[in-house]
Amino acid sequence: MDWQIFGVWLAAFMTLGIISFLYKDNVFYKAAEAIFIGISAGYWFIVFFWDSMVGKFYVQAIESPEPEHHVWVGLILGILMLARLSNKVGWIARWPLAFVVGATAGLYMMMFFVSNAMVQVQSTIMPLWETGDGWFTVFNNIVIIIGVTCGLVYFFFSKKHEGAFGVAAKIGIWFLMVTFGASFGYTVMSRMSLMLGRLDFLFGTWLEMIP
Amino acid sequence: MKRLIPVLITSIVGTVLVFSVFFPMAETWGEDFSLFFDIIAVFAFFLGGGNLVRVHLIKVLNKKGDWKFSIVTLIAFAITLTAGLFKFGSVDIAASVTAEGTWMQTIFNNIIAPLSSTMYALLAFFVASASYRAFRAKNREATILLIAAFIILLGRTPLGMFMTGWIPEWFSIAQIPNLAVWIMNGPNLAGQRAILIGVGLGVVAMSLRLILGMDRTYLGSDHD
Amino acid sequence: MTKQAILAGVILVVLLSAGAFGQDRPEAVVDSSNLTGAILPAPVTNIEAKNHKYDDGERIDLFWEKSVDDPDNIFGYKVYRIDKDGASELVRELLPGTTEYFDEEVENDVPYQYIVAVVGEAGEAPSEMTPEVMAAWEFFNFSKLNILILGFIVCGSVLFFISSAKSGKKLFIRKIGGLEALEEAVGRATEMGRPILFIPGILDLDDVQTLAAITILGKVSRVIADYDSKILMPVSRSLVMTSARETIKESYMSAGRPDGYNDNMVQYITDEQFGYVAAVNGIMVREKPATCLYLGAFFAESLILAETGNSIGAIQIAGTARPGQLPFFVAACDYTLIGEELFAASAYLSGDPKQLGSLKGQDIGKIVAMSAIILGTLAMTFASAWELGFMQSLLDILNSIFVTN
Amino acid sequence: MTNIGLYFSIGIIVIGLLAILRYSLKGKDIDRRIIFLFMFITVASSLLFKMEFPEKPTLIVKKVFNKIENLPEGSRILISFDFDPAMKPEVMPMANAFVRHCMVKKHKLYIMTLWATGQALMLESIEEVLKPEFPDAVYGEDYTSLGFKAGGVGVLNVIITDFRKMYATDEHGTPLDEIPLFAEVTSAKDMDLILPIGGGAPGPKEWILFVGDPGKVPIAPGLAAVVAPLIYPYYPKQAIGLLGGVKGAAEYESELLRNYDQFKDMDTPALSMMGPQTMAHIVIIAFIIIGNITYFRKRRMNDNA
Repeated sequence: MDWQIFGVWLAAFMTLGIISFLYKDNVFYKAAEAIFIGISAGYWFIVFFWDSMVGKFYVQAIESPEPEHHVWVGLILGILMLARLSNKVGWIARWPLAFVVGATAGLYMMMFFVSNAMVQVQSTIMPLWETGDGWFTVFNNIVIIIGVTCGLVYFFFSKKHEGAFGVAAKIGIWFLMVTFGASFGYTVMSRMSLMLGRLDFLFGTWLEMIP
Repeated sequence: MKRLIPVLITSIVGTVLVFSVFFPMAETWGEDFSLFFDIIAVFAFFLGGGNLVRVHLIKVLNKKGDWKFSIVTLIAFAITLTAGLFKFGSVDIAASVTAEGTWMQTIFNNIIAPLSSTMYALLAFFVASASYRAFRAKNREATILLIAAFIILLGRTPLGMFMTGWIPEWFSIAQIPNLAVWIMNGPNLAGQRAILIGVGLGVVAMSLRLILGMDRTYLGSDHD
Repeated sequence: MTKQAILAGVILVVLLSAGAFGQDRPEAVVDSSNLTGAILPAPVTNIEAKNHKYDDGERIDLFWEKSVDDPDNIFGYKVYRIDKDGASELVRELLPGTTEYFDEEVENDVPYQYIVAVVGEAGEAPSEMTPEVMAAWEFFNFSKLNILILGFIVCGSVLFFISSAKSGKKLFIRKIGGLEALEEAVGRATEMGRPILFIPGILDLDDVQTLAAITILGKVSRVIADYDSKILMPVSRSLVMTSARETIKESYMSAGRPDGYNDNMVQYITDEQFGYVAAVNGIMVREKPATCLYLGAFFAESLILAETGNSIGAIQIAGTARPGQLPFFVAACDYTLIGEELFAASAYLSGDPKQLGSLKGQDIGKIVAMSAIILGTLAMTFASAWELGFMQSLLDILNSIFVTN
Repeated sequence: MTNIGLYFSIGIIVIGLLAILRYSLKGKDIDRRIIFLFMFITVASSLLFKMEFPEKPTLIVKKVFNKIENLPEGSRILISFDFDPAMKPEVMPMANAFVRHCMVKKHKLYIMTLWATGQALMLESIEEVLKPEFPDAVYGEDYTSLGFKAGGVGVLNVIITDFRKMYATDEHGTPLDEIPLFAEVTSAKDMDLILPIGGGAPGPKEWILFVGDPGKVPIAPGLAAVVAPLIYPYYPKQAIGLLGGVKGAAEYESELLRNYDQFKDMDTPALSMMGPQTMAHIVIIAFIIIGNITYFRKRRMNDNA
């Protein structure tokens, strides 16, 4: 038997198994799901293992002519993770957890502050009107300024949304709604092309119905 | 004690990394953390993968529910692990585990890839059912959501031009496809920015609470 | 695979050829042998070598003004580095039109000099040799001073309101719909005797949204423990599994029901995004949870999960900071925590005045952002429309505060 | 044959939607599986029976078309293929449409790429579109190709002042001085229009910043959909118009079909990709309308009750 053809049939059955979930949960879906979980869990572990343990740890800390000793810290923290396997010393596994949480919080605190807050504020500062601009550009600039400020007002936690402040918050939520509606509508097309890809595989590659 | 040390670790590591961006000699510490993290994650998988095997073994042993499918999962897991650890099909042992011709690559191309792209493609159906249900003019907010989505959807089809093509050139912004472009670049941009700025500030406050140890349920309790 | 191979090949070829050029004639610092009788191109002017500021002493920046013969009569530029023993080395050949080069192959605190030669048909026309320059090591990155100051303002106001809350000052915090509904949703699941599904996103513990999800889990699992209902938490990362177990266990302990907890509440599925989604979908239609919570980092799966959850009639509360996925949650879920609200949720749910104080601190950050935007826009408009000097200086100040690079 | 299938499936979809509409007038929600079925039939039938719709171009695309249309015969136009096979389905249709349009208007075409992976795609366009469809076009006199040159922005920085500094020869090794098309061309500033096609770096953005702006050359980029929103801000000052994603390409193809009879048999990959997507959009729009009808009927019935 030709393995190429076997591969196509296998892929076709997997595809149909997943699609059948749209009707209801069934044996084919369960089978596809079971295979998917088993294989992908193994796959990613293998990839991470070779990549991190061999590609990064072994190469940098042991094989390299100028070994990087600090990589061992990672290994030690990793081994501490395994303490969870025992009930007695399980609490030691909290150390690597605490390390990860602290590092993530510390690292991303400044990163988000700069790339989200500061960069966005800076790029919103723009002239409302410049020589040569049409009325529409001016209008658009005003819309953006109002949208950003009112959007921020909506997120205020410590002030009641009432009076003028309430109106601004209301406008803010409207802007958010436009954002959500527009992004939803915009992505529909790319979602369709995904399905086209699968149908193209089923009708074209598998059933050979498309010339 | 069991709790104090982890809280201290979080605070110290967090504080150090917050300030690391300001000191040239410490600028690469963030990358070091990613490296450590990758190694920790591999060890953590022994717990995760172990949990996976345990859960399905128990199902099989107790013949509970869909236990037959658990056998499938276990076998699939075992085969992939073996094929990957011993690099089945690999010509050169030093080559990548997913290199051309390996079992891992075949598994990926013929099983994982079609399965995940089909799962992804289900979105086409869910986008339709969600639009049917969610885009209803229930109140003012929902109506705005509906109108924005509707204009963008129309703008992406010939229908939009068909309906508003008669609008004269000097006011062509009111033609639906052009209006759709504007919504994406005007109000949509403003909304996105407001969200991003908020997120930036939210992360700062949350990180501070974690580093100060105000929020520490994730570290478990003193009791055991 | 092939793409990467091609890319790797291209990089290899480029590197090899660069290497080959580099070793061409290392001694040819001043190669002005005028064989063809053609005239040497004009040398570059105003050459300047500077220590790159605020790094770990790893880089020297070189600037010059291009030759007047550029680009008509030259082939390009060659950069030579001369070390303290007088030995020169060709470090790079550059295309015509280039006016700068950043040398990153230097050692810390060693003096170097540079020559940039213009290469023409008749040979090379060297520039003057630059004065000695060293790649110096700096302790503090002053170009980020503004970030530090702004950071201090925001963090400072968070800390200020935390401490003022500690002293017993009453704070108003507005209601957040999705969080108000949380307890009711848990109660409903208990009444119906069905489980509560908690999905902490698909990223690992090194993502802030996952951290937010785990902190919220701390509060939610406490309510669940109090109500004695059942939680289902399939996760796609092993580290998240471990930390979620610690969190839930702690909640059951502090609710006084340590026996109510078991490890099977949290289950690792697979790291593969859609494999995980396939499994969660299966769990949803088989276990029929009454309440689904999706809090954390979500990608394309947001709508797949939310629509499946909807089809089983669950109450759904979602929250993410990813603007791309918010629309789907807003459309398909009952309540959605938008961006900042996700990070505020755990403080809000804790009801602890100190933590609530931190939310008020965040608001100060928003005031700063809003005033900067409004002031900056006005300043820029006036500055460009009427050329008002003081507006321009105000703008410069704002720019220097918010500059990031 | 295919037409029968097409009409048949459109008939089923329309009748089905009307039936659902009638049902929804009673104020009842339909099962979501019916929506799934409709989506499946719609997309599958428009894929199987090659459904295509004429597109009326948006202003931003029309401006590009008009520019090429109104340039005097023999104008110099440069097309840069700055993309890889992953982006190909989205942007290759644009490249081919541009090539056709330029050739039919008898403009002089200069083809190049900044991406190593773009070389093969550039050749594909020449071999499969330009040569077979315009057999009279002479290499060197009507079109020429510079091939790939590494250096990205560096290349752009040089050709803005002199092509010959960067390219001693064309792709086939002929010195530029022996190519009639380059007889009066020194730099990119001598181009009448530049059409960079791509979605990464170096790509359209770099062309705008390093060639279009300093050289005052009109630029009209063709872009992958994901990057289009990032380039929109350059319109209309720095880019005279642009094509975004499959939709932009389809609008352009459709404009070619409308204006030139000779193209009526050309393959239109963007239009045929748009067919199923357009149908899907229309069905979704129909369901949104039906959903709202159901909602208002239900509310009225509740008010009456």
